[in-house]
Amino acid sequence: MSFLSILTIFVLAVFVGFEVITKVPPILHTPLMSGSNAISGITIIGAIVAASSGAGLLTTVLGSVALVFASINVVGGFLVTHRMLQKFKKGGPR
Amino acid sequence: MSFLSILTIFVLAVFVGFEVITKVPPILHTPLMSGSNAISGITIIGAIVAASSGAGLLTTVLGSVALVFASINVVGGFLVTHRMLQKFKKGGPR
Amino acid sequence: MNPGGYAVTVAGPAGGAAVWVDAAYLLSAVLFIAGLKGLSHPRSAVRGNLLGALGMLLAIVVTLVDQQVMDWIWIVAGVAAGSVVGAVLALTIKMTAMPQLVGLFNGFGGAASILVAGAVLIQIFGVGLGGAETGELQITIATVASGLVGAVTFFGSLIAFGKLQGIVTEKPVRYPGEQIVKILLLAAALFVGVLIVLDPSQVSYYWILVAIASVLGIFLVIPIGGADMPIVIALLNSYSGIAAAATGFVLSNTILVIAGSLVGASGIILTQIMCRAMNRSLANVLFGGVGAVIEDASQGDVYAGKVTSTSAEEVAMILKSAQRVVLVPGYGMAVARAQTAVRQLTEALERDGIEVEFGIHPVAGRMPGHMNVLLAEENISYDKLREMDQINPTFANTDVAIVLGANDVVNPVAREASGSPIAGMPILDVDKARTVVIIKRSLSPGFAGIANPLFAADNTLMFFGDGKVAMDQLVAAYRDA
Amino acid sequence: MNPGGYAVTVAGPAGGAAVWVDAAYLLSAVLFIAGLKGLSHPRSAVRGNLLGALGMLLAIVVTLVDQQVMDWIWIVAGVAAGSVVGAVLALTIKMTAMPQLVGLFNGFGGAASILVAGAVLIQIFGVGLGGAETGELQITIATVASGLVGAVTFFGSLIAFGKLQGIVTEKPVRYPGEQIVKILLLAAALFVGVLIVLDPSQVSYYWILVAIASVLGIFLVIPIGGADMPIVIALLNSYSGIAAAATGFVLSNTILVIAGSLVGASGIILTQIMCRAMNRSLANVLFGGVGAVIEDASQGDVYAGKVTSTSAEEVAMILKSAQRVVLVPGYGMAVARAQTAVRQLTEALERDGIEVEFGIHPVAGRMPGHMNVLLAEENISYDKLREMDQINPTFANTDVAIVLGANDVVNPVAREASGSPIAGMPILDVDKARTVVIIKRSLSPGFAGIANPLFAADNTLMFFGDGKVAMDQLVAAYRDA
Ligand SMILES: NC(=O)c1ccc[n+]([C@@H]2O[C@H](COP(=O)([O-])OP(=O)(O)OC[C@H]3O[C@@H](n4cnc5c(N)ncnc54)[C@H](OP(=O)(O)O)[C@@H]3O)[C@@H](O)[C@H]2O)c1
Ligand SMILES: NC(=O)c1ccc[n+]([C@@H]2O[C@H](COP(=O)([O-])OP(=O)(O)OC[C@H]3O[C@@H](n4cnc5c(N)ncnc54)[C@H](OP(=O)(O)O)[C@@H]3O)[C@@H](O)[C@H]2O)c1
Repeated sequence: MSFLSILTIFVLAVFVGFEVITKVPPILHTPLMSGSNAISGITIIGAIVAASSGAGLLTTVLGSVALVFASINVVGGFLVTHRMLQKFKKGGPR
Repeated sequence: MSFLSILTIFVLAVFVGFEVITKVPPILHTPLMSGSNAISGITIIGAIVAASSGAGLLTTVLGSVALVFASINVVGGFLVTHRMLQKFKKGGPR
Repeated sequence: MNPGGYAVTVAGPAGGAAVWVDAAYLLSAVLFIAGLKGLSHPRSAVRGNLLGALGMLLAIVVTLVDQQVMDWIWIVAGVAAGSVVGAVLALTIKMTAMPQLVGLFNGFGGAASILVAGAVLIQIFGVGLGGAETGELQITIATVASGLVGAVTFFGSLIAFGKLQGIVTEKPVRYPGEQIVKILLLAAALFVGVLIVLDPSQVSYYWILVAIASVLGIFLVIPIGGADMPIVIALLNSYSGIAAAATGFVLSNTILVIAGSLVGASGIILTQIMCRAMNRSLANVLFGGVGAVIEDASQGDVYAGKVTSTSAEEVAMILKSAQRVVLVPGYGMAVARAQTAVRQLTEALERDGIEVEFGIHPVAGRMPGHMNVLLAEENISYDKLREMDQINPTFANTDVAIVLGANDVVNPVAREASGSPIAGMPILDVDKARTVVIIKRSLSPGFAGIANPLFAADNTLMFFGDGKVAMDQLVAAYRDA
Repeated sequence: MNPGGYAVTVAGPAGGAAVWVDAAYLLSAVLFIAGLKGLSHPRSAVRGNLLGALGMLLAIVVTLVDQQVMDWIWIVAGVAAGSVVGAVLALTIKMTAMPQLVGLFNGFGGAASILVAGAVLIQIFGVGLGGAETGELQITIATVASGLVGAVTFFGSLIAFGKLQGIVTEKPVRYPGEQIVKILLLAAALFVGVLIVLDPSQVSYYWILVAIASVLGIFLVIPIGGADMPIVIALLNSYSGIAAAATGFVLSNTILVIAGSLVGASGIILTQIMCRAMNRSLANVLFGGVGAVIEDASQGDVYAGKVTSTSAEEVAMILKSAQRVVLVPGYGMAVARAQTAVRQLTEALERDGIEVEFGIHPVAGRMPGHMNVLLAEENISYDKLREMDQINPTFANTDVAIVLGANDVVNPVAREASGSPIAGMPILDVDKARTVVIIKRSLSPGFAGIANPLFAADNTLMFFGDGKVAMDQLVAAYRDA
């Protein structure tokens, strides 16, 4: 993929991000922070690519350690966000 | 450019479009319509490419006619939008 | 990432562009987006439109420099001719004719898409130049889409223009088997499209496709009533964006794709907003054929003996003692070109310390935001132009509501969950004002063709006459009173 | 369009991906966007988060299938270990410790970026596999960016975590020449970065870069006070997104670029919102070193003889005769874990027909939206959690405002255009309520370190005590009263 197509995708995604995020109300800012943090764990894709490249033990190890970190970020992030969001309910306390 | 990069760009641009346009207030809907219409005259780029390809008289003529149509759309569209928008003023009539 | 299974690198006209061209295209995409964002407030709207124009200029200049232009004469002649026509149209048109002008421009955009896609097809597959060993599918499918959508846009827009301009009948043209005819035309167009994809060297098929799609465009719009044209134009606006994006896929050109999809999204959203404001589905607008004036038998009963008519002098007297006046303009104000008189009345009232605001219904007039443009032209501050949700709670504290050439958008029948065509459409609650003055020429119904019980309400005074004449009388009477 | 002048088609690890992989990545990008859009309302937020998780799962599965995985054992072990740790952390953490947990997760994302970019560098330039004849510049610059930003994110987040968890001192650690040290570190990192770009085969330079950036990360965060950590975490969250996007440029991988930029935008916006709500610039937060508790000499004068203290019984009596009560929680509620008692009091009041609402300041607590999470955990309807703009006009009709462990966010000094650190910060106007009850342990100041004249106001009663203890007493007293 050419550098400029990827740059174009980057710029458009930043626009989408700004527009979508500014619509999140303050009440949900903590879940937004943890949820978007979970999405940043997308580096897990890169970790898989690195760990499975078969380019030598070093890259496999680096990739695998990255995989551990990224998995913590992804699994922990989505789970804790889910845990928080489930609590947001309408209607009085029972 | 690969089909999928261009498709990705398309999808992201549609998202940007939806988010940005939904923020335009009703008071500006007519200028929005004529202004976005002017932007759709971007086909003028395609017309230039076609008219200047040198692939034969037929394509040159087709491209040039397209150029006329597209120029009307672009120039007329932006101009009429400008004319309308200039009228929108704050403060009482003088 | 280079796709392995399905290589689609596009050769063809745009194959040799340099990185700086793509960078410039990215910049103009950003300018388009920034421009549309500017339209989110009247304050920044002028600059937004200029940013959009700048983006367009940048894209054009870069393309001109990048292309090894053979015959400058063709390019210059084409651009010059188009620019002059566009500028003259834009600068001379009356603001009241704005809807048809946008429709016309829109059609031209569609026409350009047809021709560009056709030229590319000839160039790649017909003449044999350029050669498209790879990516044929993307190019051919996108070409078919450009031609189909472009032709529907072009001819659909021409008909819409004609209806609004009075060249084509405003009435919905309906006939038995109407839907079947449209479906057959679409099927035929798609069939030819498939043939093109299968054998793109048969360039003549492309023109057959365009011909069928043109007929389809005409048949799609002609059965729709004149009052629904704004929706048709917004939808065709969306189509012209889609056609541009499809041309972008043909040329593998990002700026066409981005700009086209922005416009596509814009048109769809405006269409939705209008449909929602009328409480109708898009399918109903396109295929339902509302807009024929249905004769309402019970009309006499509704009004019988209950309508109070009034004069300019009486209205002027009532206004003199008012503290707050709300003006509700509608289609009739545009037809009568009464907006100057409206401004004069506003100024006169405000000179006497009377608060004046405008209640603007989202589908008043012939286009979304149409009333705003007409009133803005008269230098009326956009602060005073209130949306429905803002103005409705204030009618209870309003002394006089003047309804000028509006009908359906103030019809209380819409609030009742009956089977009437406008049931459920949100309306302006003018009937909550102390006195309602309605200026129109007769008791005849509005676009929806139904009687309006508001005309017979106790607090309603009917001021019969042409909008402009009546307003002029009113201004004079108010000054004398 | 194929750039001609500067071909950057990336060979390397991801060179052979098929079209269906890109299609799946596009789908998961759409899922991420849809997920974030879901967060625009509590109603759709749970589903939104699930959509995001689904997008992630899709991207992972597709990548696993696409890669010719050699050693499944490594992959499985890595994912399993990480998932278990992440799940345990997520499920066992107390809600009050949420800020530090997000900080920690964030750091791990940064660490992953460092390692991935390093591995790719080794693979392409060190081992010689893959070969990058073209596009070196994109890859090397992006690798440097990944390593630099990733390392700052990782170590910065660890320090932020430590400060919030009490492992590292909460106090701002300041020293002469502080800014110069940071600038030198950044310059050194950039210098090494340039070396790498010039000669990427020197892989060891990459680790030197990472080492310098790690120290930079520590030095950037350590001088910032504990109360400013939320802003730091939001900013580092943005950085982790940028690092992921940079990794995407390294691998020419769209999903990394898109997801990374979404997160980058999100973090920046949250940072801005917090800074604006505190009326401080980001530069001031990062380099200004506010957050040291300044001893305020005049404190005695402000309060001298004017503070009225109260008891649970007295407050309970006042509440009995109230019609509307507003609770304003702050950092002290989180520290004291008083939210359960808050819920109990709310229930008791509502049983007596008293209207209860919550006024939530945007920077109350330790994180934007922190109070909302704590109260939501207690099943308090999000309808009752009012933002500043909504609740402020209602204080005039409020009988009792209970301020629980909040201080700066209700300090009327902010309204005066003086030179105080919080001047201009928008606050909750609790002083407009008939009676104000303030629950805190002492007269000591809040984070901004300035005295609060509200404590000495005529309509203010101070209820001294730990937040939880005081609220428990109040609930008991109210039940008995
Ligand atoms: N704006 C949009 O985007 C849009 C789009 C699609 C459909 N529509 C439809 O259009 C309608 C718009 O509502 P509306 O209230 O503005 O208009 P309307 O309901 O169509 O009523 C307009 C009224 O203006 C009066 N009128 C016409 N010419 C006049 C003149 N020269 N002087 C004074 N009065 C004149 C007519 O009464 P007389 O004949 O008695 O004078 C008529 O009753 C709605 O039904 C809406 O659904 C609007
Ligand atoms: N939320 C964010 O995102 C964010 C980010 C950056 C900075 N900040 C800053 O943090 C501050 C937040 O304002 P705030 O009003 O929530 O907090 P604050 O102004 O820091 O005041 C908190 C008060 O809680 C009391 N407290 C502490 N522990 C307590 C306990 N166990 N029981 C009862 N009371 C206790 C303290 O008084 P005693 O010691 O007398 O008990 C203190 O005065 C603002 O200055 C804001 O700028 C917030």
